[in-house]
Amino acid sequence: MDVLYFAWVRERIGIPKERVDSSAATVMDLVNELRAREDRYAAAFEDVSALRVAIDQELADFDAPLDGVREVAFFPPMTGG
Amino acid sequence: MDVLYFAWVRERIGIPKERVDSSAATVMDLVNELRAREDRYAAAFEDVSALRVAIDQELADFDAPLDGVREVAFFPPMTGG
Amino acid sequence: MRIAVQTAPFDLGDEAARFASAQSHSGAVVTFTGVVRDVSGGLQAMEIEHYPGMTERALTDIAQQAMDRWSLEDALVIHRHGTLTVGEQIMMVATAARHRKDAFEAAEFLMDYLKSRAPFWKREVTGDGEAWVAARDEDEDALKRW
Amino acid sequence: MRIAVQTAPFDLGDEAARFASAQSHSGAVVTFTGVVRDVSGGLQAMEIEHYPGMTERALTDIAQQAMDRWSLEDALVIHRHGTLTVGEQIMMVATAARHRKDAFEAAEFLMDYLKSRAPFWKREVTGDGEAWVAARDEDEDALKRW
Repeated sequence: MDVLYFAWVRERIGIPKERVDSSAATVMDLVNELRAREDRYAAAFEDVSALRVAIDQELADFDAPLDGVREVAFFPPMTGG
Repeated sequence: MDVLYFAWVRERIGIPKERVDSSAATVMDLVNELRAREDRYAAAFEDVSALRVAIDQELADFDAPLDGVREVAFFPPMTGG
Repeated sequence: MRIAVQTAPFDLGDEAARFASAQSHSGAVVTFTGVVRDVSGGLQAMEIEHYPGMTERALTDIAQQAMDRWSLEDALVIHRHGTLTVGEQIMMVATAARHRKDAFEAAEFLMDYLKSRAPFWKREVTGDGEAWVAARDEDEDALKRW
Repeated sequence: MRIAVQTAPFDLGDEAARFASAQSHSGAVVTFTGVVRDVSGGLQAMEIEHYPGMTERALTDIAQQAMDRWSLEDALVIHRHGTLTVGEQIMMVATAARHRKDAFEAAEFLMDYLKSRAPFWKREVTGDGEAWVAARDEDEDALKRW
């Protein structure tokens, strides 16, 4: 699936988007896989309560299943308007 | 004092403004004096709960005193905006 | 703070743009515009009578109350009188504040007071004749929240 | 209903006038405009990042919710992204309804949801560096009233 990062999550990880081959069952499983990769991921995902996630461009929860998902995005709380 | 009429009060009485010499102590006393004049006044002031009054261009109550007042206006509830 | 009582049409776009660009500290600008609408069909004109002198005083007083009560940088009230046709703009208010909550609340306050406390009276002209618009209980009730 | 996500500036006056004149049944038009402000001094630019694709979906969904929930004739949302300077207009919403209560409430609803549910992120650039704007608890709390 495609994994996207925005705002300071993008800055900490250093890339806006990457292809991730994962068999993670839920968003939180994916977060744990990413955390284990490198320090920059561990830093970005240090506190998931400070993050939001979207699955296929809809806001979702961290316990949401990833079955059949094409795109997951991680970002801080939004500050539009 | 000057007495002004607006909207349907003006239409019923037939004039927008007149000079009234009155020793009425309150607005309600003035209303009763006007009612006694002619049918058109009695018709306009038939139900004062349907009317509003301004004294010297400020909204007031019907029991307000008229001592020193230069201008009294009668009109229906306002419908601006 | 600007209060205008006039027969001439105004341009919502021009007024809104000018008002917003005059603010140097405000992140939030709210405008409300009232337009003549033909609710029951057959409206030929809307005639608006007012009380010269008192109108300006009442609008200034209402706008000053809004400035005192909310953290506003500025407020604008324009209200027309005379004869208007369907689609014409009757009036507008605008508020500018640092935060949107102040700008929204103050604009609603201005509208609620202007509806029931500023001396304007509307008359609808249709093919069947003319009729004064009756005040609505809900407009009077709207004042109670402030 | 129109949703626009763009880097280009927009003209509040033109947009407000065009929106209002397109309505045939609405007596009430409300607009909200957000302007870049320099709260603590020294702001050189405001950079706005967004999530292409999701942004349009989220704004369309929020506007459709407003249309379904209130008696609106129309709604407009314009939101810019990219680099903006102090005084520039960031975004606007507009609502049109027969009654002012619907127009005001729907505009506030649009703003509350757009603030916390549309994927935009602001970064302030000052002489001291750059900092992401933190989400405010009160913006999240504002959603609870709807």
